Amino acid sequence: MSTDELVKVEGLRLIFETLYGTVKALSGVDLTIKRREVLGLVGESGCGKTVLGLSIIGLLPIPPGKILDGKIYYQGRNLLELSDKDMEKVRGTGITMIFQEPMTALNPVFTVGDQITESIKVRSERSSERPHREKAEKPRMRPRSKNSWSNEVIEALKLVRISDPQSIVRRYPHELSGGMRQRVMTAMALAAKPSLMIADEPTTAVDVTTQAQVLKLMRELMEEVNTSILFISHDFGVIAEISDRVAVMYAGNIVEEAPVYELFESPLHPYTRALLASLPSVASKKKGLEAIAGEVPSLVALPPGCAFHPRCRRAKKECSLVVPKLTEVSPNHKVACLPD
Amino acid sequence: MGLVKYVGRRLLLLVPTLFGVLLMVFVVSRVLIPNPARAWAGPRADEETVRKIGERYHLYDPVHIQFWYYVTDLLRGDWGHSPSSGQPVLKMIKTFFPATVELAMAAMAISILIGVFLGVISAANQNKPIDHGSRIFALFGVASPPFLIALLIQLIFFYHLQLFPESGGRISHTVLPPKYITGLFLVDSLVTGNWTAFWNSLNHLIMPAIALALLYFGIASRLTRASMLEAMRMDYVRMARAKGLPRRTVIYKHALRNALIPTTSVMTVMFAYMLGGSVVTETIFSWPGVGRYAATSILNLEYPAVMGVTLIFALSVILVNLLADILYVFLDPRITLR
Amino acid sequence: MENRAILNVDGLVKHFPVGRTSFLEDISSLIRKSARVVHAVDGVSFELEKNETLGLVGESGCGKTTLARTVLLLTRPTTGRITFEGTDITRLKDADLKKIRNKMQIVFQDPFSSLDPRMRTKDIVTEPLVASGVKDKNAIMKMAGEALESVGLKSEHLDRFPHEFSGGQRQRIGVARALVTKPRLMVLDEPTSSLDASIQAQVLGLLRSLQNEFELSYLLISHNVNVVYYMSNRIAVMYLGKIVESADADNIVNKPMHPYTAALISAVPRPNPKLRRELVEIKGEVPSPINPPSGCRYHPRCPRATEKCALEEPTLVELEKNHFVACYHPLG
Amino acid sequence: MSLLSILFERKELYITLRILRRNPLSVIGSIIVAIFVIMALAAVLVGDKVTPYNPYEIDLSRRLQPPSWTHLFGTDQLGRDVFSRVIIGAPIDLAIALIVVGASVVMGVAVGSIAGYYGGRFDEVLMRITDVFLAFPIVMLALAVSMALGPGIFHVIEALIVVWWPVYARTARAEAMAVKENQYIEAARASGSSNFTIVRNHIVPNIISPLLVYGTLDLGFVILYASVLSYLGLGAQPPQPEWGKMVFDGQIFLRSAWWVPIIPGLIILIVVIGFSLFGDALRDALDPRMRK
Repeated sequence: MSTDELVKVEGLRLIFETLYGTVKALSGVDLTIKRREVLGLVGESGCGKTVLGLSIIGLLPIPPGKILDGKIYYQGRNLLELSDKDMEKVRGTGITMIFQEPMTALNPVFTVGDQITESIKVRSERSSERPHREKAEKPRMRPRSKNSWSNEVIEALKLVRISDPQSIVRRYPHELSGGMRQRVMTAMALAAKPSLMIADEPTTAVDVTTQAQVLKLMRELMEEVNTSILFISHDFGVIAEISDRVAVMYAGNIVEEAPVYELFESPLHPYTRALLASLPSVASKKKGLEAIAGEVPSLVALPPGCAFHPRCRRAKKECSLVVPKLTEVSPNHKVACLPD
Repeated sequence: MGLVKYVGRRLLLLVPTLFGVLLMVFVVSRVLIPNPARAWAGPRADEETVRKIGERYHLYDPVHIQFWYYVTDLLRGDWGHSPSSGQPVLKMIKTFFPATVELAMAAMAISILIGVFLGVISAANQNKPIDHGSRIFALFGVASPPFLIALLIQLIFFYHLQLFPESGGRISHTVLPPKYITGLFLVDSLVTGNWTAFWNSLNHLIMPAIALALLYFGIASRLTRASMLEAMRMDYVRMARAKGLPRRTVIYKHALRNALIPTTSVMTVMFAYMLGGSVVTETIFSWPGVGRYAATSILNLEYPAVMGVTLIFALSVILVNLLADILYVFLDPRITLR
Repeated sequence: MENRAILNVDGLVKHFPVGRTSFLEDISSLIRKSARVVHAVDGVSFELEKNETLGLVGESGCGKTTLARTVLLLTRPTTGRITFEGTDITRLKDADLKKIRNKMQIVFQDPFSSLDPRMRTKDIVTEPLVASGVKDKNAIMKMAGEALESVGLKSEHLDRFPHEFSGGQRQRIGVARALVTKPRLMVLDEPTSSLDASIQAQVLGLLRSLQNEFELSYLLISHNVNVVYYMSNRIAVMYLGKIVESADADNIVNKPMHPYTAALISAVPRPNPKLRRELVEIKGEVPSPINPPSGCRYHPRCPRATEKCALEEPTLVELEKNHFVACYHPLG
Repeated sequence: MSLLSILFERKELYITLRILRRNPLSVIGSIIVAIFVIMALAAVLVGDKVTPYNPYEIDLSRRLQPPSWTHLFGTDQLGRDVFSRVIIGAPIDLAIALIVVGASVVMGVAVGSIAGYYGGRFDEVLMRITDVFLAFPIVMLALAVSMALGPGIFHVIEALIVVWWPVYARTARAEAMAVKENQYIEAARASGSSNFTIVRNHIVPNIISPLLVYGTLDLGFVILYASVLSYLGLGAQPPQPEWGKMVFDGQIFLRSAWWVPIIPGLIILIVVIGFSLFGDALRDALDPRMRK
């Protein structure tokens, strides 16, 4: 693992056993998240992008989930081999996550201040217990005075551009607007100063003007804090706005990975190409949209070979036989498609 | 300030319910009965007494006038008389009611403690043996007829183990009851520092209270478990874990605090069941409360007493409902106190 | 002009009382003498021509969905007139309205909740025919089969239940249900916003070709500027119950004149990192439609707002040909 | 439409059965329910020929005998075979349960679907009325009503329906309100369907299955309450054996012959548990969240 790699997922295969059959949620995912970057993870619903996010942070319910194979490296350790207790210590200060619905992701019965304080406590308890780990059993560190907690809380809220943090700390989530909740959730996640924040569709539940503000905020935050973001979205537009690099997922696999400009300028995988052509936009109005035929395959019954081949215009006979590997075809540009 | 308004609104909402309760008891006690005067007078009364009772309670007047007299009589404190003893029903209820309140409160406390505890344990260990075990335990309670548990407890603890004083009242004959303050022996003896009476009445209370609690803690544990599981599925629980909080904190702080909100609402239901269950439990343990009073009145066909108890039970449930509503405010900040 | 318009909406207002859950609330609002009201639609006028698509775009709470439901008289307007093919339908009795419903249909957003899970496809698709009193069973089934074929499904699908279909297919069934009575006007309420990107294109394409084939007029309602732009001839932008700007689709997107439209357009993320650019400034979030701001409803968030904007409400003015704007300080 | 197709969409039936079979508790529940129903049917169809002894025959020479191979559940104070009396008492309780739950479901669906769909004043009135009913402890209200009506099994049934239907009306109302939020209701209105048609074609079919499941769960509890009423002296009159009454008559022998009161009580407990387990499993199996 090179020094600028923060998280490295290797060959992750994950299934869910359900009554309808075995859901192949991830079938051999390779993914690298670098330090101080926004990696956009894009795909349609049910492609496994959220499952991938949850398995990196270790919050996937197991069972019904089951990891068949693969490794997730973080700080030189394979997270999949950690005990529950050790994984708990990675969360918050190491890897954190924010969710789609800020209304349900904030606990309705605690104030904003209380919830952010928890994150700050997690961080200060861990940094204080590191030098004398043997004495961890000893009496807990006394909480600092209420005021000094509040100061850090206020700082956390200021970071996400909340103009009157003094009044917001005392509010309950239901008293805030959608965009404000979204900011509070981000503040809460960043208060523990994590090195990776997984953002699962964080702007899907808010309006487009609010979304624009949130995206702008996230880009600015990237300049200020030392945190990488794994930004999960179904929206190619949002991904284009926010990401440094992009990984495209289809039916449980990463099919293409490239820097953002290159991906949108010269997409290599037929799925990426077709999808970009099927988005309504200024350019497509006159000539009409090029729809992708067929349906997204069910993860219970994936087609053999490349999962996209039944819908692919360029499919050959081998495509139904061989699962293509994600391979680097030009510097930093990887694609999982059989060469012509 | 908001709280007063909120309680005021709740009280206002009670008005139609109270009216309905009165109307219901009225209908049951005078309209459903084919010959109310006859029934009210008791099975052994002669024609003259029947006629007197009928006139006294306006049972021969048109229904709406009867209702008017019924309500005014109630408000004046005339809840009818027992046909056999001639005792005023309200006086009997006043005598017996504290015992029922004491029993029901003790049983409520026990069943909520057990119920919430088991519900949380179950949810935290979903589908593990401890979960199945506590669910089956709760099911046995809920599915048991009240007389079965009461009889089993008597059989085992009184007859076989002889652990507790054999059934019979709230306090032994040899011990003087504490000075009357609230009518609840435990409270009164505590306040007056009468330890003999305290221990003795506690000894009498514990078995009937457990018998009643065993019947209904399942309602609380079931709901607590369900709402805990519901809460644990919510995003805020995932968020709390993503923040790095230990599993314990997530379950016992974030999830439990939310799960307690619906559990509050079940209190009213449990209380209503307990009052109903007290009719059987009090009878078997000879606990001198309104429940036993109702049961003996049924056997002796004393209608006014049964209707009086029905009414006092409904009024108590309404009161507990109001208390639960107020408790809600403190548990759920989302209740707007407009 | 008159005969070209299939639908004419004039001064439409729809207010809802809020939080009225019990008669006690009624009493308390009587005492306070000010029932709290949501100004969902507050004086909206527009015209829809034959074979045209008018796109209504706006963010949540702007009243676009209420407008759609009111146009179809699924809820009665508070005031205002709706003229459909020359008839003022707001004055029709329920029985007469029933006859007209055949000609105005709706396609819903959610392909899951819009199909009754306990009905077979044939019962779903034929529901409008049965409701309008068609009795001939054979004719009904024939029309259902045709409708299903024109949305790209087959007659053998008629006996299946909704859960046997994918999201895209279900949305096609929803379109077939709207199509079966051969309507003149179709309201499309966010028809693709629950669909995946690759399926969205299929459905949009289908809707476009059906419009040509059956000479349909579409009233398209969406929060998605890209979809509205792709589908519409003209676009009206709504903000807090009012239309703030309406013009040809190209003009709205390329030459917006109302500051809100400009901010909205600039906020739309584009699938092209090269187009990343400075956001047009927009402050805060959409206020509650219960207490809309005075004057121009956008003024608290508008960088160009002056005192006048807070006091007087601007009306829609035709600043350029076919370009209507309700603003004292328009752009451009 | 058969009952099964009301309960389940076609394909779902298979999955439902699989879930039911997977859960051992639901298997136990089903077995208990099956035995109880067979027992009740046999007692009705064949009468006391199905019982090992004549359940009514008094023989003081063998009174209060403990359980043994000759008398599985022992004998009571009049020397009657408790096992035979338990069997012969089964059909009454099953009938009471079916009638009370059936009537409650019908009333609940009728009132609740209309209240939930239309809302407004009717709904308001219904909610206030059910509030009143729910303010009474079930046992107490049923006692008062059945006492007012006079002794007899039919009056117990009437009293239980009086206290039982409001819960169904509220459940049906809540379900109807949820169903009403679906866009297919709006679609039906846009098609010009009348409100009555919508309630009949969309609301009722979609609320009936949760109510039926709830009813299955409830059958046991109706039996439980019927037994409490007869324990307290209302309902079945002697010599008709009824389980609650058998407990009452036998409880004075608790110390000397525990089986006389305890066994009929245990039988009630087992039957209630059976219906609960069965109904619970059915509900879980139909809960879409369980299937993920």
